[in-house]
Amino acid sequence: MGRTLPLVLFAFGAGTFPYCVQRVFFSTPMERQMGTVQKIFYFHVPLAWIMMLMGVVCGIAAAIQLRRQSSRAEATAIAAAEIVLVAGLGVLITGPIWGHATWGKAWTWDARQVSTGLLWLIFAAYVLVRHYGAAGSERLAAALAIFGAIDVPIIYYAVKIWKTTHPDNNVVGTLPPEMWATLWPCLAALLAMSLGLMLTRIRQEVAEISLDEGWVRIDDVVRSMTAKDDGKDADKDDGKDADKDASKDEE
Amino acid sequence: MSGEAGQGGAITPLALHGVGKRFGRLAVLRAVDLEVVAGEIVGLVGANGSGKTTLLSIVAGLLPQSEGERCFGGRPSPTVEMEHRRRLAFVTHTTQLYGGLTARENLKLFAELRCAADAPWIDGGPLLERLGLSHAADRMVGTFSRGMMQRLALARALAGRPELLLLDEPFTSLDRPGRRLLAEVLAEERARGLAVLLSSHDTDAIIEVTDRVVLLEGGRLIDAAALESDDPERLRYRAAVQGLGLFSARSPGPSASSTAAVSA
Amino acid sequence: MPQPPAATTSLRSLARQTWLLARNDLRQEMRDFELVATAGFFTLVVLVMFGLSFSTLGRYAQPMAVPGILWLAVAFVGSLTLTRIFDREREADTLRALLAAPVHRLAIYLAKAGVTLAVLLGCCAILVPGLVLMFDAAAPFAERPLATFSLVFLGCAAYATIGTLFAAGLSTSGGKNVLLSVILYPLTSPALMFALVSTRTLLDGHPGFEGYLSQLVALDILQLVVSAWLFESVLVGTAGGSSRRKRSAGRRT
Amino acid sequence: MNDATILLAAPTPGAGANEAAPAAGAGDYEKVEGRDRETIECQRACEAVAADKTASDYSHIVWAYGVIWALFCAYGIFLWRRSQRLADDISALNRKLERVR
Repeated sequence: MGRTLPLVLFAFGAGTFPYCVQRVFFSTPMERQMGTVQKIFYFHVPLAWIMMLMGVVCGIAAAIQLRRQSSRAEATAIAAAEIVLVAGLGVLITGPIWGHATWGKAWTWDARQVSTGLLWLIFAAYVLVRHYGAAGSERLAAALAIFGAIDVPIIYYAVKIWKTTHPDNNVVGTLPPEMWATLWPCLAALLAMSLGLMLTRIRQEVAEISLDEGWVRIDDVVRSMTAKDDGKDADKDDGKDADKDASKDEE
Repeated sequence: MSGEAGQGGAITPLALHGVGKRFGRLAVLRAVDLEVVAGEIVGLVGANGSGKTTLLSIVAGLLPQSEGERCFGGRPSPTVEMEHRRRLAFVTHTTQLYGGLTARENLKLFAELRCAADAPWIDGGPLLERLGLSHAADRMVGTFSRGMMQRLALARALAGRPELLLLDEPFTSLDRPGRRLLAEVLAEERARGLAVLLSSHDTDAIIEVTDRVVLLEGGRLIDAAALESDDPERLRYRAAVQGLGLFSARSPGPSASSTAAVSA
Repeated sequence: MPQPPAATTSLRSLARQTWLLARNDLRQEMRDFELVATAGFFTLVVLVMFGLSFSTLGRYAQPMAVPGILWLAVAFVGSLTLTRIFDREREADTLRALLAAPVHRLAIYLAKAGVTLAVLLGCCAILVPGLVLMFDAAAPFAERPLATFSLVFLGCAAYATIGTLFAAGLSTSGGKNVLLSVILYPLTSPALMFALVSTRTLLDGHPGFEGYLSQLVALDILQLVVSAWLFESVLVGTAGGSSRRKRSAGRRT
Repeated sequence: MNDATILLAAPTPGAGANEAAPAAGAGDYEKVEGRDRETIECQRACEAVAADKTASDYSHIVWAYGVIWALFCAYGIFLWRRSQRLADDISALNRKLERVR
């Protein structure tokens, strides 16, 4: 994995992006009913897919984390949940912008809107628990993520039956092939970007865990040295270091 | 000395190999090796925050350790399963009793739960009497004093007839007679073959009841007899351990000789 | 050395322990009625508040509002109940005593979920008649008591299955109870939506009611299985990485 | 808004008449089919509506895309700051390692 893969992904995303823009604005025909706004679609929908995908990834990683205490899986779960949050926020903001332009109303309680919103809330809760929970709540957060992943289809279905009395807004419908042809590069670009970000986050989390270990080890070494030196000086030195560490932690 | 069978085919109820516990970059326990054999009372001394409660919680299976191995009866057990929980009892300094039940009901509830888990039924009545609680057996535990709760928690633990008893700070709220009672009861149970691991920051109290003391300092088990330092607290530990007279006999060569050198 | 118990005996002991733990909770409750009194009163307050807000709704709006009132009230009372039930274990840290004792973890989960369900049903015994009194549209509740009971039972069960898992997890992690609501409301939203739809069909006399009810049953079972499966790992966790797992596989006797 | 419509509605007929008259009077030019006053008016109105729609559409698109990339950038900055912190931590660890040696 290493350092290069995220960079490659970022480079790929950055390279594909101008092509996407070119395709979206110049090569793809205008949608007849909605006109220019429909072009939001090419980033909105891939982001929604990425969000769902990352939600499921987070759930699976959390299950692995619970089963075999893998810190790598834990890091993956955290990173995936944060991508869900970012992508979900993108979806939830661009959706109403699109809705405002076409329907004149930003939030229509459309089944997709509601289910996306609920899913986003679950992963927001995950991030909150991870951030504010006490020691030991990482397992609780993992359970939350697992339920979130299971809820991806359930919520969609639930909202759908909950909406049965309302007219169905079939927004995406069937797409002509040239629109699909534009959608794919956009999906690729966004996926590359979010995967790159996720890998970076995973790397950071793993680095943080090994850093923790490093500090513990070094503390061990210092302690064993002071234990060998029976003089008072070693004790003092140790104390100073500990003070420094504490002040660093507070920053 | 290895975790297998001690004298007379008895199995070592508890052995820890390199157990460590970390919360982030805070290492609460580092590579702790500890064995407790049947019929032995081991004292775990250490200042506040030295990791005593964490160690006991790991042994009781309430916390997963970050590294190392925990063995019951010579077998490594990643999780503390039913079979293990039937054989160990844990008395914490929060006494963990239902305040809305009477003393007798508290004992009965746990006896019934054990019974449902295929353990023999043991009547708590005699135990209540032994621990001087028979007069309060039908009072709500919520009205008990701390010391009484402590004794009741001990009664509940012993009612399961465990092979391994974990006591976390058992002296904190006991008065003099209470401590003497605890020492007597522990001695009786030891004769039965009970292994006890008991923690305290009170070095004086622990000497009265234990066979051997280990010192937990900064998350590390320290050969308390070999401590050489000007720190008065450490000296106190060493003096306490030497006063016990048993540790040096059991500890390996170098530390024993250093103890001899110091005492000479 | 006792043999590991066979599947049937362990199932029997699971059932017995579940019963013992549930009885213990109920017995303590019978002594002071603290939970029943507070939860019941809270239900009443919520009911009155909703009544004040929505009593002026017209004939056509009422069938839309009543299911929402019912299940939102259940959600509010449910979070209060869960907090209180685990507070009782937390006051003297008794949940840890149960975890260290030879008790099936599943028994703890099932007992707590059962007690939560019982309290929620008790609150619904206030809620549903109250709604019938306040809103004309809620009359089908009185006309079809069996359907109403099964609906309320299944909805409350869906809430209790998830809620118990997370309330227990929070109470052992020494966590803050604020997080319970943060977790609970998003996670129970599918259950509440299924319950809402079923209630709406019941009130409308829609023929699809049984179909929605059976979907609710499926959701209940799914949530129960997943929560029961996760309960032990959330509360206690397993120690060590995969390498240690391998080492422990080669057992020494 | 009202003023604009009045302005659009009122002077256009006059202007249109003035424009149309010389065009019609000059015999050199062939009369363009449908280039009468109503058609031009209608066309301009249509164009105005379309331009409005396109402008509003474009503003929506700009907002939407801006939001998406702003979010990604914000997350990127968040990650970058984290990595800065990590780097600081690592250098602190290294310093300590040096001292221990």
